[in-house]
Amino acid sequence: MSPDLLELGAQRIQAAQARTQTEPGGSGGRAAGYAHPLQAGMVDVSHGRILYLEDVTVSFDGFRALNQLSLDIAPGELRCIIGPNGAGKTTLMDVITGKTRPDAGTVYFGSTIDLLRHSEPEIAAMGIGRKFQKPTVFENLTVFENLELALACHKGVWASMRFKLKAEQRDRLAQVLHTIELTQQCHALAGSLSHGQKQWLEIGMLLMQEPKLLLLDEPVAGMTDSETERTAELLSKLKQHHSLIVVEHDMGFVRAICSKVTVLCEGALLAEGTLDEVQADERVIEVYLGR
Amino acid sequence: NPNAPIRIGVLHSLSGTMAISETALKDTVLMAVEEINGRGGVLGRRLEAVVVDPASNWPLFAELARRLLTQDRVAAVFGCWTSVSRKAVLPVFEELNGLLYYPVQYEGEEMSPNVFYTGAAPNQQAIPAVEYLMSPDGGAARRFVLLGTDYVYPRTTNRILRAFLRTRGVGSADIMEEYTPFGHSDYQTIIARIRQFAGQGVKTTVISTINGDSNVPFYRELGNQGVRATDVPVMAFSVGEEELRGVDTRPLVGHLAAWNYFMSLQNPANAEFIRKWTAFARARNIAGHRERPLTNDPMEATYIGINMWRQAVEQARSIEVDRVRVAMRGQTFQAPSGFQVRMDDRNHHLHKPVFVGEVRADGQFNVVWRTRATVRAQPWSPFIEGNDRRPETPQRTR
Amino acid sequence: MSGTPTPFAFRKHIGWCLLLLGALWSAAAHALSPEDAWALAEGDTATRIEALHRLALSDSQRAHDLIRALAREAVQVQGQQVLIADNGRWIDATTGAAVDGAGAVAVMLNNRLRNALEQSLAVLDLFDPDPMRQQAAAQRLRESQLTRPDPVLAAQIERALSPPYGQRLAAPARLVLEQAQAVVRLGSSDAPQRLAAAQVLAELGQPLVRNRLAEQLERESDPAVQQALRTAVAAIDRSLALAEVVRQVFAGISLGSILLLVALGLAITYGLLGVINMAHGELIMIGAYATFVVHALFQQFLPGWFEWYLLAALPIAFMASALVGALMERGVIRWLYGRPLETLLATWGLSLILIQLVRSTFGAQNVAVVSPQWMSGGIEVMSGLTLPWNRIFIIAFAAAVVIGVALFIGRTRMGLFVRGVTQNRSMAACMGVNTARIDTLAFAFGSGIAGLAGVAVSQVGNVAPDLGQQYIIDSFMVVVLGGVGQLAGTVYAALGVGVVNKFIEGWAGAVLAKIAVLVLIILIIQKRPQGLFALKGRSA
Amino acid sequence: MTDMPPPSAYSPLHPPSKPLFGRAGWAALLSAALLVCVVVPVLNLWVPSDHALHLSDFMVGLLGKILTYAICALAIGMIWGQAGILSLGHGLFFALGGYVMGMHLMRQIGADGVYGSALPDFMVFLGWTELPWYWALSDSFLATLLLVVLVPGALAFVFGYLAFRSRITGVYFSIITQALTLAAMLLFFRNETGFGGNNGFTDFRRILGFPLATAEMRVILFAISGIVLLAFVLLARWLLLSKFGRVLHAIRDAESRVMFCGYNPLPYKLSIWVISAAMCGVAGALYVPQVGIINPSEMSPANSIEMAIWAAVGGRASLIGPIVGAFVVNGAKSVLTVSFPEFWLFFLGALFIVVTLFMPNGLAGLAQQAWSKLRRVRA
Amino acid sequence: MLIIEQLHQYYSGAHILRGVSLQARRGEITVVLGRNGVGKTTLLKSLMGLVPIRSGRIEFDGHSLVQATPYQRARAGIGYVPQGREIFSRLTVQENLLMGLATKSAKTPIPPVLFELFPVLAQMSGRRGGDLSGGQQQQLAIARALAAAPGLLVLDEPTEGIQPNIIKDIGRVLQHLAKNGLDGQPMAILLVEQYYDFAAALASQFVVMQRGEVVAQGSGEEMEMANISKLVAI
Ligand SMILES: Nc1ncnc2c1ncn2[C@@H]1O[C@H](COP(=O)(O)OP(=O)(O)OP(=O)(O)O)[C@@H](O)[C@H]1O
Ligand SMILES: Nc1ncnc2c1ncn2[C@@H]1O[C@H](COP(=O)(O)OP(=O)(O)OP(=O)(O)O)[C@@H](O)[C@H]1O
Ligand SMILES: CC(C)C[C@H](N)C(=O)O
Ligand SMILES: [Mg+2]
Ligand SMILES: [Mg+2]
Repeated sequence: MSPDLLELGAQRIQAAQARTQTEPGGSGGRAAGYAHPLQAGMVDVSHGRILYLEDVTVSFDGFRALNQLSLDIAPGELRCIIGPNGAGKTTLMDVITGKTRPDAGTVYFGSTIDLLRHSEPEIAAMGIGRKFQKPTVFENLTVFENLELALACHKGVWASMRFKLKAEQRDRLAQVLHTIELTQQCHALAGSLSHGQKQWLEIGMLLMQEPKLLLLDEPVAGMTDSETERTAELLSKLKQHHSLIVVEHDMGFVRAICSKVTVLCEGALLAEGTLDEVQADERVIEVYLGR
Repeated sequence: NPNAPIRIGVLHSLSGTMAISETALKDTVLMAVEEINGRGGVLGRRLEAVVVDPASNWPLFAELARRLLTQDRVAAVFGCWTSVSRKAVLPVFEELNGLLYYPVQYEGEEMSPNVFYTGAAPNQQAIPAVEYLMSPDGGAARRFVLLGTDYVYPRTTNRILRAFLRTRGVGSADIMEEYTPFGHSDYQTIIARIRQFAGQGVKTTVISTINGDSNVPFYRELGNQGVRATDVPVMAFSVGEEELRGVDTRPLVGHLAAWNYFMSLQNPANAEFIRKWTAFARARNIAGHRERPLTNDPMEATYIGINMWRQAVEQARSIEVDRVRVAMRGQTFQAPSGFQVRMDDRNHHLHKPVFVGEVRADGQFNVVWRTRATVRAQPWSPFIEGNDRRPETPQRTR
Repeated sequence: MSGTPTPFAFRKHIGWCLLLLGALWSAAAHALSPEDAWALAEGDTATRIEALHRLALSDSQRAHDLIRALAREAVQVQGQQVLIADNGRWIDATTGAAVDGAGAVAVMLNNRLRNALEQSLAVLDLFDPDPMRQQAAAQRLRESQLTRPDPVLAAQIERALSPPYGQRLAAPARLVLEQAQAVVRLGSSDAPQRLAAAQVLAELGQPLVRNRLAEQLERESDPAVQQALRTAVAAIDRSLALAEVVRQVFAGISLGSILLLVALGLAITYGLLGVINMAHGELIMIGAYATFVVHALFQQFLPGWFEWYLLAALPIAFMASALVGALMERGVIRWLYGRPLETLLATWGLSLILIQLVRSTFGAQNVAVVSPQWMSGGIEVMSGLTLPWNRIFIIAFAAAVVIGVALFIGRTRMGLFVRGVTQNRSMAACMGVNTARIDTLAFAFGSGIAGLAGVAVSQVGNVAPDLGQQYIIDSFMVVVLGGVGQLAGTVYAALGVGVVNKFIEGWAGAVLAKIAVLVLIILIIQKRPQGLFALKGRSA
Repeated sequence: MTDMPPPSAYSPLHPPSKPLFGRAGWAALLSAALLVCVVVPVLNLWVPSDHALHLSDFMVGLLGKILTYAICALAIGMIWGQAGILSLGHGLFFALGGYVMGMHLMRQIGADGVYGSALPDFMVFLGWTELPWYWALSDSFLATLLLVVLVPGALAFVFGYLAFRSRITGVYFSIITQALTLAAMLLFFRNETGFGGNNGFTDFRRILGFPLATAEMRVILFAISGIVLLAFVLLARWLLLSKFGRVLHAIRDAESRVMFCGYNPLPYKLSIWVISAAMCGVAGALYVPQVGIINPSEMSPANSIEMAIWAAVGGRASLIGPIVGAFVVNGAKSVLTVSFPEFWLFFLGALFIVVTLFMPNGLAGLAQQAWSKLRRVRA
Repeated sequence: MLIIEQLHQYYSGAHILRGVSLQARRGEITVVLGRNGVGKTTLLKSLMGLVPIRSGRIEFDGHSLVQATPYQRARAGIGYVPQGREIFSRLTVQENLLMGLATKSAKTPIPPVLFELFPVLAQMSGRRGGDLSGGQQQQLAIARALAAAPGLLVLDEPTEGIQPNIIKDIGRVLQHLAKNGLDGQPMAILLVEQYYDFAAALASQFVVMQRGEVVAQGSGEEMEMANISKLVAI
């Protein structure tokens, strides 16, 4: 680990100490030291960060898709990321989910899990769900099976062999099907859905996964305005219990869901703030919004 | 039904890797059948050949052997080329008490009551050939490269040859043994090594037990690298007229092969044999042979086999295997090799002459050496330890 | 060709000179007794060799003619009469009179006689007016002096180099002959002579020479000579070691270039079009059979042009395979785009049919494809290292084909369409590309390349109906190792496999080398799951 | 997620999990079992040989052999059809199972061999005086039964682990399986390797003390093969109806997406791969005593390709398809090599082409189509 | 002018398009609206010949296209921007554009205006199409369809994933193209779009689809009045 990272850790520990001293709870009333019991596989968000990136750089044959990007997401936050085409938004998600390895930088999930040390399925199992820019569903499985697969449960081989859908799981499935309005097509093959329906199905799969952190890459692309509204509602509800990162180009949608917006440009942070602040920013208007 | 045709089985691969060699044997059987039928058949009954294609697949050999013996109830089977195919069908023939005529030279170490071996045993081919090479006429070789395809026939033959060479005072420093996989097609390295081994000032020869497809690339590379017969002659045991068909033999003139028959032999029996084959190939429009009919040793052995079987059946006045087997003993036949070959009284192998031939520019062989008389087969090579205790007659083992 | 005439060139010259001699012969003829001629033609080998030596040393031109005729296997006997056959005419060997030899039979030669004949011829040729023949003869003498020192020959060499004769030798032949003499002198009792011989021989980096020098080193007593011998041996060892490495690399590249040729068509039909083309081997086979047919036609109808049949075979083999490929595409594969694994099954079926078709037409056995003369022999690049011409041609041919394919795919509009269509067929159609035509064309092109490979392999291996089976696995291995759809990858993979194979074969034997290469391929794919030249980035 | 409408608002979902077999399925399974265990033995052993219904020994042997092929086809169908992994090297696992069994049978020959030695003939012949270590367990039948599964399984595990860990997929995987089997074949061809070289093992005489070359033994081996096949069908059906099967399908269609759902594809692929390899091993072990020979050409790439072709012809998407394919292709081969020895390749080749062109889902798919059409007509 | 009449299309039994009729005239932008899954993409694919139709008439500039293959339709002058971009992912940007010129003679250069419209393409011309970001790919897809200066441009949700200022540019460009085309000829534009405001701003004609049928149709000015946004939202 680099020295500044050590330093950073020390700062965070201090902050945590300060917090545990002021606010009781957390460790059940016990006076905790800087160590506090961590359940294996649980994300430690006690430091107020569910996702933390620092100085992440990704380059492709010399071209820097991400350039020393740093980012911080709090638990329960919904963050919108906007920025011109090619700014590196999708690449950022690739880095978080383990699909792309950065050339430099650190990526932490909570304050203890170094995501760069984990593989894609491990990261997914820890509770980071993702919706891709281009809808990807299992085309040869039915809608129902797609959702069932995404269902949060033990995902080992042996468990799968003996898996039986429990009643409450079935109810959840039904709920989600309703939410995404695919109850009708429940037993249709996902491959035969239209583009927008696939988008919805993918959101549904994400819901089934019950991730702690959701990454949504252009969730409303190809949806009608009313559907966009519905999605906005849905995300707003989700944000109370989950952390979300949403990438969108639809400003109406961003306005509907979001308090804090990050603007990326050429792989680096251009601006950050509320949508209004950002929309007023000359540079953002210049490169992104247009006049 | 006493007038129904007698069926015989033909078990040669017509497809797969072995088709190159075996197809001609099938046609040889068919030719002999036609000839025999033309003369009134056997015991007054016509012969009918049941041809099947085991497709170079050894389990399929076993399956089809069983089929021939049980479904088609053939009186005898003419077939197999590779030793492994013979090993595969052997249990079937022994179980069902069938009769197999095996027409190809092989490594010996076998003697089944249900097989008649009409090809050469090692002492009817390999040993005389090496003896020739060590003679002044053969170049008085003192150094040997034993080059073969990596499987049982070359390995066994080379084991026997090694032992034999030891008795002739050739030390193991003067023997190089080298194996290539089946279908090996790039002989650059090996031939370079042979040249190196031969370039030490001692007369060196190569004894090739390369088998199958590899021979063409091998000989071509020999020609390429200018390895000439006058410097380093190559003696082959499984290269005959048919195998040379695919090579430009001009650079190979003088390289050698040992067989019990060559197409170039001059004698009336052979002239007749070639004439018949030519006519048959033309009449049946056999691709390849209709333009350029060739005969070779296994074809001759096949021809001998079926004729001896006919004679034995007539002598036994029955097609019953046990009686034919007895009648086969001591059976003789005026073979295309020009000699009268005889089935041994005991060991189910033929007494055969041995020839050494040099490749000619036209792809035929110049016979440069021959045995004076036929040689009795030693299926249990005396150069292999413990073989002196082997029985002289086939034993029933199951 | 090269400074060193090949044995074949050497034989060709004999023919030439014989014509020349034929013109002179009536004047130069000396007596040759029928008994002597008979002794040379028939009888046991030892007596014939004796007669040969006798006749070679005689001054009789007739005797020399007979020896030359024997060497080219043109001597026949009729009754007790010895004849020389020449293009359907015969002359009596002793009288030179034309006779009718219709019933004559050829006399037999064996290797022992051939050896003796060659030596005698070498002595005769040493004073031939043609310097090339002189040199070849000198080389022959040097060789035989190295392999089997022979006092008779040694005396001949001494004599040839000494005054009246010496002047008649051309410089290169003289040099060689001096080397031969050095071999003899190495054993002389005179130390300075030995020293000089050692120095002369050090130049000649052959294993045989090395052995002679080493032998001499063992019994050498004179320290100066010892020293010279030691350096000579060391120098030869060095050059031999170098030659060995060069030879292995060359062998590797040449194996690699064959792999490359056979894989290249597949790199198109499979790499680009995505057809798991199990009949690829059969397309090669068709190319080889096309070569055979062209070869046979030339043999029959254009014997004068036979040497150039390969040039005609190239386009014809290309067209033949391309045509079969086009038919396959139109008839079967066309319906299977987007179902790559199904193509495996269908093309497997096609390959069975093609094999059987060829087997029924041409027979199951090998057919002979004779290489033209200019492809035989080799060039001596350093002492002890001769690179065969046919291998060199194949390497050059492979390079040419690769460049051609790369230009076609990478630089032409058609190539662009091929790549576009193979990546996204329906979009390419929406851009206005006639996809069906491009598909057929591309498949035919890949098949045609396979046909070209067939021309090449017909020059090194056997041509038989199942020829293709032998190459199909290697082809897939190479294409996949290089990275599917990566032409450069295919090239590197083929050459890499070839060279590695040959190096391992050098010390572990062919079987283990093959196994090692396979295991290596498996391991490399572990490291590079998309082949050596995997596309990086999102699109991969 | 809280604010969802209550579930009662919807019609309950039909549970998509199906029973292992429907009634018709069970009936078919039982009748198949009856066929192999009762009907065939009776027709072969007790119906007199001149009776029209008599089933000849030859047929029993042939069917028994094809049954073992069918097991292989099923195994290939499982990984190819269900998990999208095309193996062109399953012949290796088949041969390994065969070799394990072959070794045991070789040992069973005892001193009855040509050389009358306790060692197998080829060892005597190569001048070996004792069994190499890797023959150690070949004496025990029990160990042999275990090894038949373990040897191919273990090799498949190691190979599969490496390959799947490196995310080798698609044709890259197919080709390295082919490289593997080719390497193994070359290795086994070598006489030094100690498995009889080119000739392999043959000349078996008895199993568990009973002679092999009897009609009864043939029927018994046939019946065992049949039962094993049926058992494997059950196993496969169970596996593929579970969520495991659906995950496999998902991996087949979009492996990377599966990872983002939190599944690690490695153990999934690895387990189906090992199961399938072990199945092939068992098939090989059943095959060897029936055909009487095992040699390295079973490992030749062409053999493995052919196995894949059985599955494809029958229809790899279903479980029954590959089995049907094995029967049709091998049955056709058996008939054609005898009836049209010189032309059978034309027929076989044409069969493959016709199946691919006109029956995208193989013969089984065709049957299904016909069946559903029939039902539509009746309805 | 494009005329589609009574188009019926089935996906293995499912009736997707049920008698769709519409017209698109040169110089006009015809917008097709409708919710997800109503068959808009299917309509365009039928028009391009990518999916077989059961019955109906498709006519462009007086020629019937029903029997034509996709490439013949492209040669007849139809440019297509598919949903999901469908870039040739392993061809470079430049080569993608050259593919767009397939109907032209080999020497036709890539029209420079494309790079003016989408400057990012000039920057990335050597990069592989598949490596571009989603929005960049979308721009490339549009440029590719324009390269051959088609008489009819068919766009399936072209704004999807594109940054706002470029959307505005695209709007301007489409309007310009309808009037003047790339080569001065007016162009017919058929635009499928979910982004209502964008659609409304551009539409000269609109068509609303529901369950495979056309349920409303009219000129661009009528859109507000007809309360189309409600119709689409149901
Ligand atoms: N594998 C790659 N090779 C080369 N360049 C790449 C690669 N992956 C991404 N890029 C480049 O990196 C930049 C960032 O791409 P990214 O997909 O992250 O953009 P984005 O912000 O998601 O854009 P959009 O809004 O259009 O989806 C782009 O310019 C893209 O061309
Ligand atoms: N290949 C297919 N096979 C079967 N059904 C299909 C197929 N493609 C699309 N469909 C069905 O056809 C209907 C129309 O699909 P289409 O893609 O045309 O919708 P769309 O109007 O373009 O929707 P979106 O706005 O989401 O892109 C959908 O209900 C879809 O499920
Ligand atoms: C040498 C070969 C022609 C035959 C030999 N019996 C074999 O095993 O293959
Ligand atoms: Mg993006
Ligand atoms: Mg759509």
